Amino acid sequence: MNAAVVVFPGSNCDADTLHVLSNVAGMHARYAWHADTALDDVDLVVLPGGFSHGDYLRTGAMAARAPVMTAVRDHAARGRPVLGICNGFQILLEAGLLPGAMLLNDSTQFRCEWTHLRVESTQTPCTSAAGNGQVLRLPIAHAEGNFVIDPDGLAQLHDQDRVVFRYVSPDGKRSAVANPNGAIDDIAGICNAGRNVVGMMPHPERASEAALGGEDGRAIWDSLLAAAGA
Amino acid sequence: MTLTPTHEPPSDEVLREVALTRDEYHFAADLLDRPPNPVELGIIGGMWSEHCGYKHSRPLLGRLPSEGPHVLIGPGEENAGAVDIGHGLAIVMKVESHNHPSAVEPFQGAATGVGGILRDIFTMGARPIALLDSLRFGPLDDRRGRYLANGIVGGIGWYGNCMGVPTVGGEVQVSASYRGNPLVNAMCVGLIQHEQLTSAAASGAGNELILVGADTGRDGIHGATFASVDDPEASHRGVVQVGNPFMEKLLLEACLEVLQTTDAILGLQDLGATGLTSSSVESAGRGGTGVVLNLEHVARRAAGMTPYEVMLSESQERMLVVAARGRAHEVQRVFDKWGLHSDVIGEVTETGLLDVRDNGQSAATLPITMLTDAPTYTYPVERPAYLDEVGPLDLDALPEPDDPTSAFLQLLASPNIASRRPIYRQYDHMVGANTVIAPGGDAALLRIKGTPMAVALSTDGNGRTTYLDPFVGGAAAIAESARNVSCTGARPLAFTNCLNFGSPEQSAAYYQLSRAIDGMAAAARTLETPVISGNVSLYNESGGEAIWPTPVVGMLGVLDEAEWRCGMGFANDGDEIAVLGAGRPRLDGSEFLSIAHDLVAGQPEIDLVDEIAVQRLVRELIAGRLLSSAHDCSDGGLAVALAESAFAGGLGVQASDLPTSGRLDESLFGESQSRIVVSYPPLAAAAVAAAAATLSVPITPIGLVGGARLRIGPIDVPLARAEQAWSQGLELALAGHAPPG
Amino acid sequence: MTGQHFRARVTVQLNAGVNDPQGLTVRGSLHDLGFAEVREVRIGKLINIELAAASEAAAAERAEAMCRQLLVNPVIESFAIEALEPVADEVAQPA
Amino acid sequence: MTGQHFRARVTVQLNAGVNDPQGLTVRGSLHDLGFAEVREVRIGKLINIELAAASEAAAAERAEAMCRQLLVNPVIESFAIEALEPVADEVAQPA
Ligand SMILES: Nc1ncnc2c1ncn2[C@@H]1O[C@H](COP(=O)(O)OP(=O)(O)O)[C@@H](O)[C@H]1O
Ligand SMILES: [Mg+2]
Repeated sequence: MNAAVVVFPGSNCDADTLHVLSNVAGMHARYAWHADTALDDVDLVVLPGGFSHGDYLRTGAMAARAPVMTAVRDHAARGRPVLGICNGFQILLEAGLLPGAMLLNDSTQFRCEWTHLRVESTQTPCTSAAGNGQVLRLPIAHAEGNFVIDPDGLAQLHDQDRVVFRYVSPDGKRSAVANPNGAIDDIAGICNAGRNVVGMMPHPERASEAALGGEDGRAIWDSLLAAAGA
Repeated sequence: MTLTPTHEPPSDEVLREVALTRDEYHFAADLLDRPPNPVELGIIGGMWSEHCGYKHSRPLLGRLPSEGPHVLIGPGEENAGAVDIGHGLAIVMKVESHNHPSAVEPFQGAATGVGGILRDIFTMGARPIALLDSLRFGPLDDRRGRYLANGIVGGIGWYGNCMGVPTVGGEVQVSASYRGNPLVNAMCVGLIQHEQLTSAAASGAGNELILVGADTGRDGIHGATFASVDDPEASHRGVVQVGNPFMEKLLLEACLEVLQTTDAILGLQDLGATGLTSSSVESAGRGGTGVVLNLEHVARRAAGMTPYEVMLSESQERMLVVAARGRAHEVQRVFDKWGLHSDVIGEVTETGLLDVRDNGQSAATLPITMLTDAPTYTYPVERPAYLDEVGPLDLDALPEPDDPTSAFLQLLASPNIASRRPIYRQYDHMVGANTVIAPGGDAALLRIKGTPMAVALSTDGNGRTTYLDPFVGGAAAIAESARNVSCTGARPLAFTNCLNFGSPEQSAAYYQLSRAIDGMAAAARTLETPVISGNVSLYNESGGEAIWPTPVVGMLGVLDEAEWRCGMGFANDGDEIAVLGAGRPRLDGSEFLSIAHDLVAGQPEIDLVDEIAVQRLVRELIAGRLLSSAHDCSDGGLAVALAESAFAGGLGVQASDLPTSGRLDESLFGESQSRIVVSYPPLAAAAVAAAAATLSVPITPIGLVGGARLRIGPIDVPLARAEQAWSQGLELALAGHAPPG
Repeated sequence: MTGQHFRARVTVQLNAGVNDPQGLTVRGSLHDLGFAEVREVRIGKLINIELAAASEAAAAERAEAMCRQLLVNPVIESFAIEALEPVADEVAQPA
Repeated sequence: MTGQHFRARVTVQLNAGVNDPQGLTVRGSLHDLGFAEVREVRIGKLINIELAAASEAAAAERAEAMCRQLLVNPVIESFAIEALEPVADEVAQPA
């Protein structure tokens, strides 16, 4: 499977993501520059974490208007998978490829810590090989992961089974303390109506090797590989 | 050449502004054989400030051992030191202070401190892989103390997080001594292949000087001199620096990309204190050359800036690049790709002069050597009288705690012992995908991708200990940082340091500085860990009183097989727990004495022979895969060390029959250097004991891992209750709430 | 550069009903400081833009386009161009 | 609760000469998006505070005290209380 990791000025999880896609998931991964306009050669596009333009103005706002996003849109329109992680998720929101917006964490602080997520939908290329309701232990690292969406939008996410991940406690139950940022409805990840564009705040690339404290992130890569094989 | 001679000697006020004494002014005029003009005066003042010229500390720093088989670049040679870690790789590291700016604008002051130390690392061509921050705050029950602490932590997190460099360690101590003068020491660690190490020397006449990054504004003019006078707020005139980590990230990537894709860069130097002045002077000094600067080519952020302001501006996120003659455009092409503005602003010459011109007019002409060799000062080292007052500790006058469990809970919740998580969870400590042991452990451990190795990093330094005995404090800073590194299994290799002291012109502070360096030197020799870089911050005073003398040591260790690593958390029910080391716990200078009795007194001790033995033992045990956990026993003594291992592992402790000789509070909460708490499966007990015997290290079995309670001598409390006190102590203090219980 | 320069003052506010974590935190801090009378705090942005344009109307149109294309996220925010005034053309700014 | 409620509108701006990385970055993005006519962007804060006070003068005094004690660091910022108006006392806010 061929993958591209998009590098915006200020991306900082690009190398980690490329490392995991290549060396852990065994994909053929390359970088794509934010000024690039062609992504035709790849099956998967990943928008990695970071501070794409210093997170000035609004996180992801300026990156969402970069030239490469036209190619990302085309890629998505063809039904191919796009995964936005952390800042990548924020960019997808700003680009309108996913609904909703991000606010500052309710703590008003950056948070880097392990969280637990429940897989709420396996009907996406990023979760197809996971179990429904499976609990994944993945870290977050963000200041703006407080997802908001208007009531109609939220209802639509529910009705269409588009909430992909929710923050839960280690035993898989929802609770206020398990939600690290105040996101509405404990939402940690969603997908588009076509189900091929997925955004998530936690970092699966940081939890794909035992030496770094966990391997639950592999569920995402395994799913992407399985979906591509299918 | 039209130098306007200033026949009138400058007023006291002008001299104060440039932080020169009248004697220094005359000395400079004699060297020049003419009076310096105002621009030159500013340049001389900057270069001769403590911050750039080390005029009080240079003669003392030479006592630190700086040679060793692994040292590639030692102190004073480049922007940071470098150590060989094998596999053709080197670690580049340095620590630097940003104390005074952080007292004025905590968020931006701390943020720009991180920005500065990052540039010191990537000027070497190395990719930064880790940051550490060593912090000292005034009391948190004071509103301003909290404002400074929260602002500083926020600023450090913001800059490092945005850069994508993980902040993997550091320390925080709170004491009244730092009220009004917090300490912010930031350390950066970079990784590079030997052959890619880049110099900051400006060599080869005709080579071009490129200034890249942010436009130059009136930021932080006199930052260097302002760090060298006693009253930072009153003397601060320039505009406070505001950092731009996003631009720094672009600079980092662009500089590394040029270095990797062309050989057109001959030297790379960041602009730190005194900006263009020190960066051009130091580069020329290293190259044994001169430089011409044409200031009209310097891009400005503000209109109407004078040559004086352009030369001394401390605008952040700027670098000076020496490009091979005629090849500047190759370098600038990469900067353009990253959206960075750059200009050719001058060239290297053979004159040995700093030749500053503005639109063709000469603005300053000064010999480089005069600027790099600041006059130095030495003073008699006289033992201050206060030491005789604080030294003796009359234990008989102190009642033992009636209720050891509540004394213990109070200690766990105190800001100097409580969990640091409220701070480090604001730092991205995982980005880079190398963090094997995250903040919270004894030392951070980072794997080195492509090798089986890992590096361990720790910063340590105890102001209270150093105040009570500067020599012991200096030695303990080295010993403890090395011990933390050893507790992961890694072998300490070399250190960097930042010396935070009061005014060297005060005899007590000068004594502290001199003796602390002696202590550091003694420990570094014994442990065979040379110094490779460092920084000095003097004139740290608060309310007219010097801060506690605070040497901060950043230690690097190497673990050949990352898989051998040992953590601090208890791992298995039923493991045996023992204390390694000869150190006898004493209340002298302990956290307990300060919390329970509000006393800063006593005579701390260290035995370097014991120290080296206990560290060697723990590393051998770890390499032999015998241990389940290892944890340095430090602030709060044995009871706290046991609790920390218990929290980290989520397992209780049964050490009801603690061996005691003498006072109970001493054996529970007494502190001593050179002790390590370890746990191991019962099957390993004989091997552990045998190894200890071989190295003549005393080993004291004290109990077992297990259960859901902490039972330590008379202390008996549910693990969860103790953990709550510990995990909320600092969080509540930072939020302005009283500790629980 | 042809034409005049204008200074546009744009305010951006979170829409009513959108949670403002920073405002809530500031309110909490104000209460801690003894400002018990504070009922609500909401924090927005003030964006001052200096731009060249042929006329005031043209400047207003461009400033509005900037808001729509970049400065404002209509999902959570709304904006107002509060003032637009010509500026004397002093020393040129660096590019 | 005695007295009336007021809404104070406070603007906080970086002092002249203080670097504004956010403004510079936004200017760069506007240029990239084709708004070449933008000469300068500076970004500040807009803080809306609703508070109880006996009179308008008292409210202004308190708002100013909040700025001095918490909302503004005079080393890099300055503030203005731009408007202060009574508000109809609707539904009480949660404490
Ligand atoms: N306490 C110290 N121990 C060892 N070396 C030091 C110490 N303080 C400064 N140095 C060395 O002196 C040199 C000059 O330091 P410094 O002026 O801080 O560098 P910079 O020019 O980057 O600010 C550096 O190489 C530094 O490593
Ligand atoms: Mg330097």
